[in-house]
Formats: sequence, C-alpha cells, structure tokens
Amino acid sequence: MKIRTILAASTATTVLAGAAFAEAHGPMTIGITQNNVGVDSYQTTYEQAFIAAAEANDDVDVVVLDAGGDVARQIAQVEDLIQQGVDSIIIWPTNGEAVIPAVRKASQEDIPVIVTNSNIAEQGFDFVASFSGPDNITQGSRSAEIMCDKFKDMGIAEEARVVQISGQPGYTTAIERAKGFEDRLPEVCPDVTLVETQPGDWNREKSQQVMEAFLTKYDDIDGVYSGDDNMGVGALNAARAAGREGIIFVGATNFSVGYEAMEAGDYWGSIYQSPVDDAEAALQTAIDVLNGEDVPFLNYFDTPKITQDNMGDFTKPVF
Amino acid sequence: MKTGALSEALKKGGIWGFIVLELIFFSVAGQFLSLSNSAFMDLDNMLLLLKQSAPIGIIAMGMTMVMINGNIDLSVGATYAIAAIVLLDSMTWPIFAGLGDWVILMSWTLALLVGTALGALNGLIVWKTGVDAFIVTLGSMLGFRGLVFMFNGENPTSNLNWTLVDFAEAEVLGLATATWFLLAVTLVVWFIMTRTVHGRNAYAIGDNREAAVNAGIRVGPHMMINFAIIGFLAALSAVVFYSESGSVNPNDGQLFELWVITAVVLGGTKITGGAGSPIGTFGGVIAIQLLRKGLGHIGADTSTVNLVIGLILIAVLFIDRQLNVKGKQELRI
Amino acid sequence: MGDIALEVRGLSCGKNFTDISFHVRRGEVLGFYGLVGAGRTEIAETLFGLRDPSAGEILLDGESVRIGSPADAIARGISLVPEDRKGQGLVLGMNCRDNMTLPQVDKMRSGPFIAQGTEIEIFDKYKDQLDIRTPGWRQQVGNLSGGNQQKIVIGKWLSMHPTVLIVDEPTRGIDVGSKSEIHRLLRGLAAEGYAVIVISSEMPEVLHVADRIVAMYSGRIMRTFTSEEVTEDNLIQAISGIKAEAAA
Amino acid sequence: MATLTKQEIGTVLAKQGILIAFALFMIGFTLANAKFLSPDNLFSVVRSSTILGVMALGVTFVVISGNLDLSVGSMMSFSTIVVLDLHDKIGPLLAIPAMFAMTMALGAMIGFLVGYLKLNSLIVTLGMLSAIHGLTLTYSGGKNMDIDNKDGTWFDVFGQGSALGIPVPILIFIALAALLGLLLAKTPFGRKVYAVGGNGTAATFSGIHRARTVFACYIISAFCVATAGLIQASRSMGSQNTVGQGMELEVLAAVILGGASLMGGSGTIFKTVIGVLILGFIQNGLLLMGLQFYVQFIVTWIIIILAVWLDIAAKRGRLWSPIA
Repeated sequence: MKIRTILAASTATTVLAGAAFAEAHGPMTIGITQNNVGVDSYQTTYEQAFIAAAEANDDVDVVVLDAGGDVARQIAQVEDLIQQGVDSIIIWPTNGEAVIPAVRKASQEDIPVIVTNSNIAEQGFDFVASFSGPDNITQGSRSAEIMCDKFKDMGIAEEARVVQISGQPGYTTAIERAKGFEDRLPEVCPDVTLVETQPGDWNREKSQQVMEAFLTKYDDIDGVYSGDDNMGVGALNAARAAGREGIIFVGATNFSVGYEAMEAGDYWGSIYQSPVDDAEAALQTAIDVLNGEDVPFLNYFDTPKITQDNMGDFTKPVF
Repeated sequence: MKTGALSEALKKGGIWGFIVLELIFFSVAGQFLSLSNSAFMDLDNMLLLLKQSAPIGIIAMGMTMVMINGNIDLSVGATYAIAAIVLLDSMTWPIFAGLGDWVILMSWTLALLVGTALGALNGLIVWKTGVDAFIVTLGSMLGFRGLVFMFNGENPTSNLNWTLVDFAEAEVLGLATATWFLLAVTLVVWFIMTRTVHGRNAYAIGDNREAAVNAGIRVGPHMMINFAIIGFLAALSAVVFYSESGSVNPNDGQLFELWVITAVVLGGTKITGGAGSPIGTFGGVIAIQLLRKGLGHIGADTSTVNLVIGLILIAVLFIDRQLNVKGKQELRI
Repeated sequence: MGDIALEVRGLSCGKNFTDISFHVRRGEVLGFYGLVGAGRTEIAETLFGLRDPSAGEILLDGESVRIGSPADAIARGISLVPEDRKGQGLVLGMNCRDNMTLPQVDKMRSGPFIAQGTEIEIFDKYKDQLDIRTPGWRQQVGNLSGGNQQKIVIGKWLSMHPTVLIVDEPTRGIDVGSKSEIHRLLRGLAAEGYAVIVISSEMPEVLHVADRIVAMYSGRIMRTFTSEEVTEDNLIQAISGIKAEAAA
Repeated sequence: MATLTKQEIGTVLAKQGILIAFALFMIGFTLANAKFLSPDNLFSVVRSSTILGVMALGVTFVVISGNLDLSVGSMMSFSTIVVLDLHDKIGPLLAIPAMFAMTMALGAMIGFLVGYLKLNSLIVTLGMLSAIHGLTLTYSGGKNMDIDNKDGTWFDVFGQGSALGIPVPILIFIALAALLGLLLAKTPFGRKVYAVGGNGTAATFSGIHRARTVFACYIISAFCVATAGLIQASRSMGSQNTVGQGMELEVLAAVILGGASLMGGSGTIFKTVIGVLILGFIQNGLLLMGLQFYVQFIVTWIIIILAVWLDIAAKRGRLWSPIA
C-alpha cells in the first residue's frame, strides 16, 4: 500500500487525491449505469474508455452496468448499486426525469450521484453532485452556426431550405440537439427555412430512407442537419444515390464515417465529441467529488465545431 | 411409473429448481467476479428482486391468462406506455385542479380504465373478426405505439408528484409497494384461474376450442374478458412503476412483450393454450429477474445477457420437450 | 385367391397391442373387427411406419422388412386410408388434384417442375373410375361431401398401385348411398388382385365386405373367422373378450 | 342467380382483394401528391423495399409451412456485420460465401429445433432473436463496422450498382422472387410446403417428410436473410449493430398483408411481393403527404387488421366471426 501511495504521489495530483481517499477508505467503488451500450459505437467506446480509465487507476474499482435503453432496468440497477454499497454512482439517464426518484434514493443514502452525457431534469438537480458531459443545446446551436456560415459563404443564406433528421424520439440528447438547432438557426440566418423534421432513430439505414423521401418530395434542398454523423452519412448516401449534389451536410458527434466523408469532401461539418473524453471526464468528476473537491455543477467538456476547413486539427475518431 | 413421477415433479417444480441453480451459481460466481461487498443472496437484495420483478411480473400474470386461453398479446408494452402517459398527464388536467392529492386517485382510475379499454378493444376485434390474436395484437402493438407518440410527440411526459413517489417507495412489513401489488395480483389471478368458472372455462377453451364450444361455453366473451384483464394489468403495472419514476419516454415498454412471454413460457404455460399456472409464471418472472440481476452482479455485458437469455429460453423449451417425450411406440407425426 | 402379400408374426407395440399374427393374400379382403381402443388402428399405423414395433416381424411377399416411415411403407407398396379423414387423410385447403397426387409428387416431374399434365391425367382417371362428383380438380377438397372426400383419399392410394391397401373405418360419417358404393369398390379392388385390410367398428360392414375377419379385444387377437364360420353371436363374444370355447 | 353472382364477386374479392386494395392506395396517394407516381419515386420506394422484400420472400416459405420466424431481423444484422468485418479481413470474394455459410448455419439450427425437435417456432425464434443479437454484439464488440477502403472494392455493386438502368438490389429482388416463386408454385418441394402447412398430419400420412420440409424452409429463409444482409452491407458500406432490429415484425406484416395465413398452408410469393410494396408505398406515401411518422403506425395497424379480416371473411363467406 505504501509503495503504491508513493508511486501514485509521483504521478499526478488527481491520483494523489484518489490515493488519499484510498488511504482512508480502501479503494473507492464507483458504479455506473449506462444508457444502451449495444446501440451505437459511441456508447461502446465510452464503456471501454471508462473501464480502461478505471483500470489505469489503482484506487478505483468500477461496477459497469448497462440499462439496455430500458428505464425500469436502469432504476433497478441504481437500486442494486445502492444495495451493494458503492461509494458513488454515475448514471447516463435513459430518461432525464424518470430516474430522479432513484437518484433521490441514492442521495438519501449519502451516495453522491454524477450524471453523465445527457442531463437529468432540473427537479432532480438537488440530488445530484454534478453533471459531466457535452452541452447538447450548445451543440445544436453550433451546428446551426456551421450551416449558416457555409450558406453565407455560398451566398444562398437568403433562400436556403434545410431538412432535419433528428435522433431517436424521446431521448434527451435528440430533443436538446434539435432544440438548439431550431432555436439558433433563425437567429443567425433568419431567411433560411427549416422545411421538415423527421426522426432517423440514430440509425443510418432509417435515415437513408427518410432522406430518400425528402429528396423525392422537395426538389430544392440546400442543407441537411442530422442529430449525429451516423444518420448524416445515411442521408449523404441517399443524396449520392439520387445524384443530388451541392447539399450541405452538417451533423453532430463526429463519427469516423463522418470524418472520412469530410475528408472526401462530401460532408461539410459536425461537432467533435469524444466518448473517451466523455468517459474520462465522468470518472474524474466522480473521483473529485469523493475526494471532497469543488466541482462545478454543470461540468461540460468542450465539443468544438469541426468542418472541412479545420478538420486537420482533430484526430480521426476511433469509433 | 417412477420415472413418470420424477418427470412430473421436474415439470411442475422445474422453474423453482432453476431458480435455486441460479442462486447457487451467482452466489459462488459472485465471490470471485463481483466487486460488491455484500453477498448475492443477501435478504435486502432478494427483497429488492421482488420489487424489481413487479413491472414485468404484473403484466405476466395477465399474459398467463391470455395464453392459457389460447391467445397471445403482443401489444402490452404499448398499452403500458399509454397508461403511463394517461396517469402522468391527467394529474395536470385543469378539471382535476381542485382535488389536491385526490387527483392521484382519479389519475389511477383513468389510467386503469384506458388500459382495460384498450385490452378489451383487442379482445373485441379477435372475437368479432376471427382474426388470429397474434395478428390483431401485432397490429395494435404498432397502432397503440402510434397513439403514444400522437399524445406528446417525441417528448417524454413527466409529472413528478412527490406524494405519489413517497407512496410508491413506501415499505410495509419490509415489502415495497410494488412487491405488494405483484403478490396481490398473483394471488387474484391464481384465484380466478383455479377457483372460478371463468378460469376453468379459459383452460377448456385453450385446450380445445371446438370441444369448449360443443360444451356450450361462450368462447368470445371469455377471450374478451381475458384481454381486458391483461390490458388492466398492463396499466396497473404502469401505474405502479410510473408512480415512482414520474416520467415516461414514448418508447418505454418496447420489448416488454418479449420479456413477459419469456417469463410466462419459462413458468410452464403452454404457448398453444390449455395449460399453465400463475404460480409457475411467478417463478418464471423471478427466474428472469434473477438472471438479469445476477449477470449484472458478476459483470456480464449486454451481449452476454442477450445471448444467455435467448439460449435459456430455447433450452427450457427443449428440456420440457424431453420430459414430455413420448415412448417409441407412440404415433410419430 | 393369390399369394400371401403381407404376413405379420408376433407383432407387439408397447401397451397398444401384443403378439399379433395374421396374413392377407392378394385378392382377399381381411376384416379387423373390435371395439374402439382394441388396438386395430395402432396395428395399421405400425404397418404404415408411424409407430415402432417393440417385437415381432413384418413380411412382405415373404421377405422380412423394417418400416421406418410412411415414405418407407409407400415405397414397399403399403397404403393407408386413415380413420380421421379430415385430420389425417386430406389437406382441406388444397384442391382435389393436389390432394390426390400428394404421395407421388416427387415422381411426376418434368425437369425441376411438377408435370401438370401427368397430374391431371391421374386425377381424371380416378375421378372417372371412382365416380368422384366434383366440378373439377380446382375444387377445394374441404367443399366436397364426406363420401367424395373419402373417394379422393382412396384414389390417392390407388394411384400409387399398392400391394396392400389398409382402409380404416372406410364409411364413417358417409351417407348410405356412398357407403354401399365404397363397399362395392373394396370388393372390386380385391377382385383386381389387391390385398385389402378393412378396419371397421360396424358389424354389417365387416360381415358384408370381408373374406376373413380378425376379432380383437384389448390389444390381442381373439380369433380369426372365415366367412363360413362367422356369426353375429360368436363375433360379438370374441370382441368382448369371451373365449369362444368358454361360450360354447 | 343473384346469390351466385354475389358469391362470384366474393370469390374475386377474396382472391384479388389485396390487389384491389393496392390499386386503391396508389390512387389515393397519387391524388394526395402528384409526385407519388413519378418514376423516380416509384423506383426509390421499390429500391428501399428490397431489403424488407428479400427477407419477406424467405419468411413466406416459413409461414406457409405453418411456422413463424421472428429472428430474421437480428439475423440480418448478424450477416451485415459479419460480411462487413470479413470484407476487410479476407476480401469480398471469400467474405460473401463465408457470411452465407454462417447465416445459413443459424438457419439450420432453427430448422433443426423447429423441424426435427418440433419445438414451438414462436418461442424458438424469439429466443434466437435475443441470442443472435447477443452474438452480433459479441462479434462486433458493439462497434460500427465500416469498410476501410470504400472506393477500392467492387463490393458496392450489390447495393449501389445498376445494370440496364435498373438498380442491382431491385434486380436481385426480382430474380429471387421469380426463382422462389417458381420453387413454391411449380415444384414438388413447393407442394410439400403447402401440404405440411395446410395439414402436417395429413402430409405425414401421405409419406411427406415433414421435418425435412420445415428444415428446408428455414434454410431458405436464412438464405434470403443473408442476401438482404449483403444488399444492406453493400448499400451502406458500413453498419451499426442495430440494423435490422425490429424488422421481423415488419417482414411478418408484409407476408400477412399478402394474404398468407399464420395457420399455414396459404400464401404465394407474388402476394408477398404485393404486401411488401403496399407497406413500402404506405410509408412513402405518408411521408410525402408530410404526415407524422406515428400516423404511419396507426394506419399500418388499421390496414393489417382490415386486410387480414377481409381475407378471412371472404374465405368463410361471412363478415363476422362465428365465435359465440
């Protein structure tokens, strides 16, 4: 124990802090319940990064659970974690409100709860130690800005028509990104019309179908905003198959397929969001809270704009 | 005769044996794999298990009735979501504004009524059109889900009422509210199926519909009643669960039908109708919840959980077939 | 009367029947008479490869055979007109022709496809021969009368040219006119050289149709009568389990 | 005479009801949006229906034989993921047969359980739905699969290529439909499938190997699923694990819309194709009309029940069921 403490002390201050907690309590146990790991590679990469980060830190043990997108299962998992007596719980909510009572139960047991990736509703803020994740509303507005700037460059900001392909109905991330985009677009580009929005369910194939219908229905589409790059690439495939060129595609959560499409010059821009950053930030926030450090309540990690112009500054996403 | 008696015992008690096996496995495996300090078979953990079984378990009781009757209901997940929306939304309706906390009672009643009505609608269609229940409820699974989205678009419907939450989280005699509901429903359904004319007729109809008709049983009303009951129970499950969680996503309850049917079949109810028991279903529900909880306890990931649960379902069917295997001298068709 | 087509020696099948021995010649109608549950249908099913015998031997044209499946039985020239016409004999949703040619569907080929012409020829031949009253081969079998349905099943097996034709309850649920027609038909078949086994629970039927009658009681053969020996009384005694000697 | 004519009309309705309904839909949607009948749109609907359609062809066999296949959706995601992964590892020439072999092995497993062991097909395929999904996740590690060098391969021909101005997926669909249509309608095997589904006991009593026939139906279904997976993979050149999820019910709906009875013994490939097109055109038509996606759910619900009801009603000759 002593050697390990010394080793830890010589590396980083945060780890030092962790070691201090470990000195007093033994290794801290942190439980996480994720939203739906199988559903896309962002969540899978998040899970792997989380486990890797935890393994790299000797003072942390983690219990990793997956709710499979099911609220009931997630609530059961929070109860399980409380019952197992973990030191802290990280939750990636399946529903920003439904988990509030479960979170309250944890806070009544003095277990600090950290919300990750997608926040819970305000009513639950009292029971939460911190939120760590991207700011989805800002992401939506940034996407609107990317699209508007491009239209201005092209000189079509006066008349451009845009369609939106949103994420899985009902998920906070989908709702917030759409809201951010819809609110911001008229502010920056008042003359651009958002013609129609349909959900693509975070699914590339579904989004391709939706886009095919859009293309048939509207002869004039200048831009497509999709809730993530996976769907954006699906829409791009549809446009390519229909031989429609010159459409500006803007997405969010830059997946490697989106990055490649940008390299190829087919896809204009996105929001760079790393699941590794996301996972590490969540774990770090939990450790900081357990060590009694001051943590901002809304602990956003940065998710910058990425377009064909500046993509050289970013490494290609691994997922 | 002895082997017959043994296989009979195995058939009847198979699900409980399976539960015991699960408990032993997860307790032992948990020693090596789990990070938890508390044992898997901790009393608190087991009480929690009962509570967590409630959402699936309450619906599974209804499914037991419908399946014994020779039908199936694939729309329960969507009914569950609709009832949850009615429950949470109606609490904010202006006409109930003056009621104070009495609004809870109104909302509960409304949600249960809506669930019952949707179930009865399924039953009525099955009865009057003669279309197979599988198709009718496959259709309404889509249609009801459409209604869910129509209600509030893609947004969750939320209304966190702390009185309600406190009630739902309360514990009486060490058992959570949800547990009491599960136990009560199990008891009532058991009573209906074994002690009432309706129950006996449901078995008869499921076993051989023509014979039941010839015996003068009115098949249609019995089927409709069972569909109404499963609709009611799907709504009750929603009432119990969402009283505590206070917010429903429009896609909540998806795949519930899969879990519920799995539990019912694990519990020994025949998919072709005519045989099964609510007590067996109770065992099936516990077995599934135990499996989920146990796999989480030992740190299995989503893919393993899916794989294991699918294979177990098939294995149970296979073992059931082996126990019922006919002698070589029986007719091979 | 011809050679022995089928012989059974000491055949047993679990609790269904025990130590059954009999033979049937070409050109002969052998009747099986007994109460329901006496094991007659089970014998037929065993001969047709639907049950495994637990002991005994089946000989076809003097050669010992093992019959593992209905396809096996059909290939060896055994056909069964089953007791439950709607449940076992016919696919009610299919048309008359398809039902009739079902057992030989693999044989009527032209290239990879079914030879439609051959099929219709077969149907027309037996429609005429058995006087099946139907508007045409496209008619669904479910819409025919019981007698015509039974003729379709019989036609199905005659078109396979079997050696041994087993007919289980040939006239159950059939109107009187068709009944006597079917009786005539069975006699005619024997005359043509088929070995026919008729299982029946109706005494007049066996007395009228059969050359010899096997009386069964509780899975065992009580006695085999020739048409000269048989009377209503001794037949009833035999199928009630009363030994002929004891009664005498 | 009048009753006869009425009966005749009934027969025509019963036999061609689905085609009449189809025509009505087309007219309705065309009135609502003139673009609906444009060649571009028709092409695009048919192309996007091919994946569903190819799977429905196989499921038609399974349903006619009197069974169900709820595992086609997750099996399709399995084959898509597998072929994409193997493409970069062993090249498309080997990857495609390897994927077909693996998918058909899964089909053989279901066929064995349902055909030879006579386990209930609903439960078996429900179990397989979950198990294969787990298998896919394990195989992919939950990651998206993408072909690395999308321009340096001919693999995209199945999903994106075209010959004689017709997209390849449509050609595959037509070819497979023709092939399987002939197999079902004209060959001894097809006849056996109808017999086994119509009355399995009678089929056995006629010397047909029921287990073998059912087994073959699941193999055909798996072959179709593998083909659908190939088109899907080639079309998007990359995929998520969720591809195909939930499609089993859509596929089943298409087959039932086409008039195949869940009791088995009835249905044709041609009608299934019509069923697939109806589903595709409803989806497309409602999208073109700008209706919300949930309206599509509700409309599909009503259409499924009406279609099956009218089908049954025409067969039994009365509208309401005889159930007391």
